[in-house]
Amino acid sequence: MGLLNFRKSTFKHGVHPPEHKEETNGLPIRQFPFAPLIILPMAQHIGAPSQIVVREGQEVVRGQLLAKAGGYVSVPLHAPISGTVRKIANVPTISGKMSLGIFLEAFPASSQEVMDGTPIDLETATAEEILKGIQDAGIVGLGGAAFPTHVKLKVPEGKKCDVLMINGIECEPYLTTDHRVMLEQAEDIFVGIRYLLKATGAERAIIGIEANKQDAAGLLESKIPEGDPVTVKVVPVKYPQGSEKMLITSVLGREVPSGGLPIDVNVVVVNVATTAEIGRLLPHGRGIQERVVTITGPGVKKKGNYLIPIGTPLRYVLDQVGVDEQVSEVYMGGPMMGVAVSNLDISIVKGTSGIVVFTDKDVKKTEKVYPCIKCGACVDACPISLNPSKLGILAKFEAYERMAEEFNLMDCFECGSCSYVCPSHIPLVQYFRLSKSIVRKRNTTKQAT
Amino acid sequence: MKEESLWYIFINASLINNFVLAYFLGICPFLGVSGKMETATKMGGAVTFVMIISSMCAYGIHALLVAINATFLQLISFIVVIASTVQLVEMFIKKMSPALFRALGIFLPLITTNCAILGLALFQTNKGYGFVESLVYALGAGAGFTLALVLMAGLREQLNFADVPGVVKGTALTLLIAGILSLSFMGFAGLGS
Amino acid sequence: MLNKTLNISTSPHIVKGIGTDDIMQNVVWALLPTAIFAVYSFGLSALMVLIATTAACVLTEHYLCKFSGKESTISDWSAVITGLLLGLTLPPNFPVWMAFIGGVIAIALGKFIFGGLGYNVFNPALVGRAVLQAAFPVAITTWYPAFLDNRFSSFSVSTFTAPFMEPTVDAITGATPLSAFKFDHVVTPAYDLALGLITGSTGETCAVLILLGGIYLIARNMMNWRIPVAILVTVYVLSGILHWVDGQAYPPPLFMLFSGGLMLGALFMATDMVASPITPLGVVIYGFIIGLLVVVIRIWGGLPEGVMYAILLANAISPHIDNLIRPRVYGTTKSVKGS
Amino acid sequence: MTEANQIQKTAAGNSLKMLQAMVGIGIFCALMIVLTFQGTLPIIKKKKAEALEKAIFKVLPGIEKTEAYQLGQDDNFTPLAGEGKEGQVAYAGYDQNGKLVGVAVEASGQGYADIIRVLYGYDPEKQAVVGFYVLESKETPGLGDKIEKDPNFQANFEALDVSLADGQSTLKNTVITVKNGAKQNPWEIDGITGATISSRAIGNIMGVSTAYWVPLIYKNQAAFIENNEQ
Amino acid sequence: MANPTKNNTGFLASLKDSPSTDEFIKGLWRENPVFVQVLGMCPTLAVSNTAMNALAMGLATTFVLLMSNLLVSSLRNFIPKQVRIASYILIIATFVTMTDYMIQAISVDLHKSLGAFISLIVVNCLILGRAEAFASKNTLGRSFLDGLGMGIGFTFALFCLGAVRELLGNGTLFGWAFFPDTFQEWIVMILPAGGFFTLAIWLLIFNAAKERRATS
Repeated sequence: MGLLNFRKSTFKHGVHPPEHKEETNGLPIRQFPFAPLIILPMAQHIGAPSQIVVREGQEVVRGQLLAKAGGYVSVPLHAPISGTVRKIANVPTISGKMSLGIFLEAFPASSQEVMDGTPIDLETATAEEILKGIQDAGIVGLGGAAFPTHVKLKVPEGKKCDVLMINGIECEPYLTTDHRVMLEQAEDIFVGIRYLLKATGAERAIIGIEANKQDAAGLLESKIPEGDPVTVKVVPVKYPQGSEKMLITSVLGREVPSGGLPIDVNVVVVNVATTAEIGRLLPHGRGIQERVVTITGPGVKKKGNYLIPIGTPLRYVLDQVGVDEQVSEVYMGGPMMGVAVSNLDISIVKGTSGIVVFTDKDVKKTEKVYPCIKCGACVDACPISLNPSKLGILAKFEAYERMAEEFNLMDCFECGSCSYVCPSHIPLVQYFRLSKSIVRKRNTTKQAT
Repeated sequence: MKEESLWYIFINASLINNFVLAYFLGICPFLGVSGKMETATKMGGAVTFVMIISSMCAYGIHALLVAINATFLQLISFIVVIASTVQLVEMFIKKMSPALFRALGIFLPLITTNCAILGLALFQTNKGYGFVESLVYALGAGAGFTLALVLMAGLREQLNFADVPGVVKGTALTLLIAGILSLSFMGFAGLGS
Repeated sequence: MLNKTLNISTSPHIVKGIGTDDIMQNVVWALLPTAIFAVYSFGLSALMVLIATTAACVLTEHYLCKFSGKESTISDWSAVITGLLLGLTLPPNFPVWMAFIGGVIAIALGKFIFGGLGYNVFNPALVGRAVLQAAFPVAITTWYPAFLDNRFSSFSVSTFTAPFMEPTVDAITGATPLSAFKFDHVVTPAYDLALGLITGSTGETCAVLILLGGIYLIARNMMNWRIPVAILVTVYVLSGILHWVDGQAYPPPLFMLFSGGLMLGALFMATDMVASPITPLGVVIYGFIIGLLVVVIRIWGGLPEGVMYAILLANAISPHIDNLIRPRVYGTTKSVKGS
Repeated sequence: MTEANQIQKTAAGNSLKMLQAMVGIGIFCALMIVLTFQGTLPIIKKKKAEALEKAIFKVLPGIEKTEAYQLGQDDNFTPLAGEGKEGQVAYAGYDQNGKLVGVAVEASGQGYADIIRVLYGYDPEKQAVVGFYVLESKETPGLGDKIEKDPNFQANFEALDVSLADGQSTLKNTVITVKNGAKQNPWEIDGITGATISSRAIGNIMGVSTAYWVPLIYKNQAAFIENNEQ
Repeated sequence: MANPTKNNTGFLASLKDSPSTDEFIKGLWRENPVFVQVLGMCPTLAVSNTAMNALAMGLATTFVLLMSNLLVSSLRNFIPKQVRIASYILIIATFVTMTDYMIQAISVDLHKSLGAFISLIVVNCLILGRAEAFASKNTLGRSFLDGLGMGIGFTFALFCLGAVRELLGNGTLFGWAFFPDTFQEWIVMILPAGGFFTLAIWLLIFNAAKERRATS
C-alpha cells in the first residue's frame, strides 16, 4: 500500500472487538473422534429441507446419500459416518424449531472409508455440470450462513460475474477456522477456485484476507498456481469486514445496491472453507461429511480447530474438549453474530463455524439499560451508515413503518456493531431483528389484501 | 431623528421581537400546526405571503383613511381587507397553481383569524412605517413566525418519540418549549443597535 | 457438568464496556478541576453555589422520579453533571436560594418534562441558567472579584440572602472581561484569561483547566471532539477576520476564545450528547452555528455574553440538522428523505 | 316553472337578501363606531393633552404654561397651529410670570428591547438639561426600566451640562453614559449597575438628540420668548 | 330583529323556559375557554403580566363577547348563511373599536399598557367561535348567558395568570405591594417566557385534576 493509494481499502465505520484468536490460530486442525450416535437434522441449510431417502434400520456407508435435495434451493445430505439408521424423528435445531432428523449409530470399529461418487472433471465439465456437482456434494456456505452454494454461484441471465471473491476474512472474534483452512488446505482452495471460476465465468479471483492473518496471506500468495488469475488482497482488521458487502467495498470499492446481491455489481463471494471443500470433494464426487470447527472461549479446556463430522451432538463435543464448571453460555458461531445455544442436544451442522463457550464472568453482565443518550457511537459503528440510535428510539415507540421507509431498516444485516458499542446497553440488534420481522409480516399481509 | 434601518426592522421583527415568542401573535396556529415539519413550513410560507400582501394593503388603507380623516374606521377596514385578501389570495392560487393550492389550501382560511396578520397591520401603522419599511417589517414578521413554527415543529417531532410524562403531554409541553425558546430568543436583544 | 442450565442472550454476546454511567461519571471527574479552581479562586461562596445547585438537581431528579412512579435515576450521575454545570455558570456570590431554585428548574423544566435523560431537547443546565438570567438579572450579573484575602474565612454578603428576598449588593464588585470590553473597550490579556486570574462565573475563569478536562474526555472517547473544535475554530476565524478588518472595534480572537463561558460552553454544554446532532457532519454544522451566534451576539448584540443563548438556539435547531444531514446509507444512491 | 329557473330565482333572492344584510349591518356598525368615536373623542383628546402636559411639567420644573412650537424647514420655530403634528415639535414652558423656563423635546432611539422614547427639558439660560421623563420603553422590568424609576439615575438630568462650543453650532461635550460611580464631569450620565445597556442607550439617545436640538433652540431662543409675548 | 312568528320568546321568557343556568356555568370551569378549550391564547399571554391588565382585558373581551353574542343571536334569522362569517367579523370589529375608544376615554395609561391587544380582540377565536357555534343557533337569552359565562370564564383565567405573574414578577397585586420591600421579584414572570410558563403550569394543574378525577 503506497501513499498514492487514496481510497483506503476498507469500508466505512465498523468496530474493533478484541480478537482472542491467538489461543487457537496456531493449533493445527485435528480429527475429532466419531461420536457413537450422530443426529442429522434435515434443515441445516437455508431453503427447503432435504428429503430422506433411507429407512430406519438401514445400514449406510460413510459418504452415502441419506437425503436428496428438497428443491432447487436445497442440498442433499450424505452420511458422515458408516453405521445404522436407528431412528427417523423430529430433532431440535439451534433456532428452537424442530426438524425431521436421522439418528445414525456408528459401526463400532469401522475404518470409516469414504464412498466416492461420480467425479466432476475440471477440464471437461460445463458450468452447469459443476453447479450440479456442487449441489450434489451438499455444499452450503460454511462461513455460517449455510446458504446453498450452487444457488449463489448461478449467475442470473443478463448479469455477468467478473470477479470471484474468496472470503478469507473471518472477522468474528475467537474463530480461526478459515485461518487454519487457508494454512493447511491451500491446494484444495486453488482447485476449488478453478471450479468456481469456470462455474461463474469470472475473469479473476481475489482472496480477501484480514491483516491479522498475514501468514495465511503469504502462504496462499506463494502457492498460487502459475497462470491462475488469482490474487491475494490483505485488508485492515475491522469488524464486520467478513460480510460480503463490506468485503466487496473494501477490495473493489464497489457498493452493492440496497436490497441487491453481490452479483448486481458483478461479483460472487464464496467463503474460503467452502472453496476448499469444493476443491476437495468435486474431483471425487463426494458429499460433505465433516467440517472444521473452532472450539474455543474461556470456558473450554482443550481449545482447538477440529475436523468434526456433521451431526455430532454438541453435548458430545463439549464432553470431549472439556468445559469449565462455571459455563454460562455456549454460542454457535462467533460472539458477534453467533446464536446462543439453549439446548445441548442439537448437533454440529454444516454452518457451524465455531463453538464459543463463555463462563459466568465472561458473559456480558445483564447491565442496566439506560435511555439512549444519542452519543452517536452506533452511528460511528454502523458499517452501512444507518442511524441505529434513531431506529432504536423508533422501535421503542413501535414506529416500524417509519423505520423501514425513512431510515432504511431493511438494509440492516444485524452485524451487531451498534449493540457492541452502545454505552446504554440498548439491545439494538434485537430491536431491529424484531422490527424487521414485523415489517416483513405486515408487508406480506398488505400484499395479500 | 435617527431612522430605523431596514436591516434593523427586519431583525427586530424576526428575532428580537419575534411575533410568536415575544408578542404572542399567531399562537393559535403556532400551537395547532407545529406538530409536523411539513405543515409548519407550509403554514409559515402561507402566513408570510399573506402578511406581505395585507401589509401593503394596510399601508394603502391607512393612507386613505388619514386622507379622508376617518382613522376610527381603521380596525374595521383592516379586518375586512385582510379577510377579503385571504379570500382573493385563495381564489388566485387556486386558479394559478392548483398544486400550491392543494398544499396551502386548508391553511388559508385559518389565516383570517391569525392575529399575527392583523397585529402586523396595526403595529406598522402605530410605528408609522412607510411603504418599504412596512414591506420589510412584514417580511421580517413572516420570517420570524416561520422560524418559530419550524423550530417548534422539529422539537415536537422529536418529542413524539420521548417518554414525556402524561400530564405534560399536549399543549402544556408546547407552551413550556415555547417559553424556553422565548428565553433563548432573548439573546438577540439589542442586536443591530 | 453439562446439566447446568445455559443462559441465553441475543447477539452480539460481547460489549465494548463503556457504560452510560461511566461516561457521566467521567464528565464529573473532568469538571472537578474546574470546580476546585472555582473554590480556590472565589472561596467558600463559590463552594456554596456549587453545593446548592448540585444538591437541588439531585434532589429534584430523585423526587420527580418518585412522584411520577418511576425508579429514581440519580444513579446515572447525569443530575450531578447538570448541577455542577449550572453552578459553574453562576456568579460566585450568587445567593444560595436562587442557585437552588435554578437547579430545581434545570431538572424539572430542562429534563423531566421531556421524559428524563435521553429525551431532553435542550441542555438542562442552560435551561436553568436561562430562567435564572431572566428572573434575577441583577443578581446574575453582579460579579464578585477573585482571590479576595478573606475568601476562605467569610462568605459574600449575598450568599446567604434569605429565601425569596433581594440580595444585598456586595460592596466590592468586579467586571467580567467581556463586559469590560463591551462597555469600556478594555481587552484583558489572553494570559490572564487562560489562567483564570479574572472575574466571572465560578467555573468559567480558568480556560486551561476546562480545556484539560475536555481533552481528558476526548482522549477517553467520551466526548465528541468535533463539537468544541467546530465552535472554537468558528469563533476564532470569524473574530479573527473582524479583528483584522478593524482592530479597534473588534476584540482579538484569542480574547474571544478564552473569555466568558465559551470554553465551558463549547466543551461541556454544547457537547451534551442528547441535545446535539448525531452525525459527524451534523455536529460540525451545529458547532458552526453556535460559534456564529456567539460572535454575533457578543459583538453586535446588546449582551456582553451569548454562549448560553447560542447553545440553546443550536439545541433547538439540532433536530433539523439530524433531519437534513443523513449519511448516505450503504448501497443507496442518496439518503432517503422523510416523506 | 323549471327547476333551474327556481334555483336561479332563489339565488337572486338570496343575493338580494345577502346584500340587504350586509348593508344593514354595515350601516349599523358605522353608526355605532361614529357615535362612540364622537362621544369619546373630546375626553380622549383632553386626557392625552393632560398626559403630555404632565410630562412637560415634569421635565421643566416650575413652569405654569406650555406652548408647542414647530420646527420649520428654515430651522425657525413657529407656534404650532391646528391639529396636525407634522414635522418636529418642541414645547416651550413658561413660569407664572410668562418667562421662558425651558424647552422640552422628544427623543427616541434603540434601547435593549425596543425603541425608547423620552422627553427632556432644556434650559437655555443654564445651558443644561433640567428634566427627563421616559415616555415609552419596553426595557426589562426590574432592570432596564430603572431608567424610568431609579432616583439616582433621574438625578443625572437635574443639571446635565450641554453648553455650546464657541461656534455655537456644536456642543462642547457630547453627553455620554459612564459606568456607575464613575461620573466626573457634568455632561456625563452616571449609569445604572446591572442595567448598563439601557442606561447607555439613554446616553446615546440624549447625546444624539442634544447635539441636534440644543444649538437650534439656543439660536432661536428669541422665537420662544417673542411669540409668547405676542 | 328576529322573526316574531318563529321566535316569540322574549329575553325573560327564554330564561324561564330553558334550563339554561348550565349555559352560564359551563364556561366558568368545565368548558373554560382558556384552560380547557385553549382558545384566545394571544391576549391571554400578552396582557396577563399584571392582574390589572388581565382583568381589564378580560372585561373588555367579555363586553365584546356579550354584545356580539346578543347581536348575532338576534340577527340569526336575518343573516343569510353565505355571509354570516363576514357579518360576524363586522359586528365584532365594531364592538372592539367601540371598546378601544371607551378604554382610551377611561384611562390613557391602561390603553397604553394594553396596546394593540385591544384591537386584537377582533381575532380572538373565542368570540367568533361563540358567535358561530352558539349565538347563531340559540335564543337571545341563552346566548346572553353563554357569552356571560364564557366571558367570565375567560376573565377568570386571565386573572389567574395575571395574578400569579404580577405577584411573582413584581411582588404586587393590582399594584398593591404584597410582599416585604426586600422581596426579590422573578422578572422572568413578566417577560413573554413567563407568560408561556405560567399558562403551561395552569394547564398542568388542570390536566392533573382531570387525571385524578378520571382515576377516582
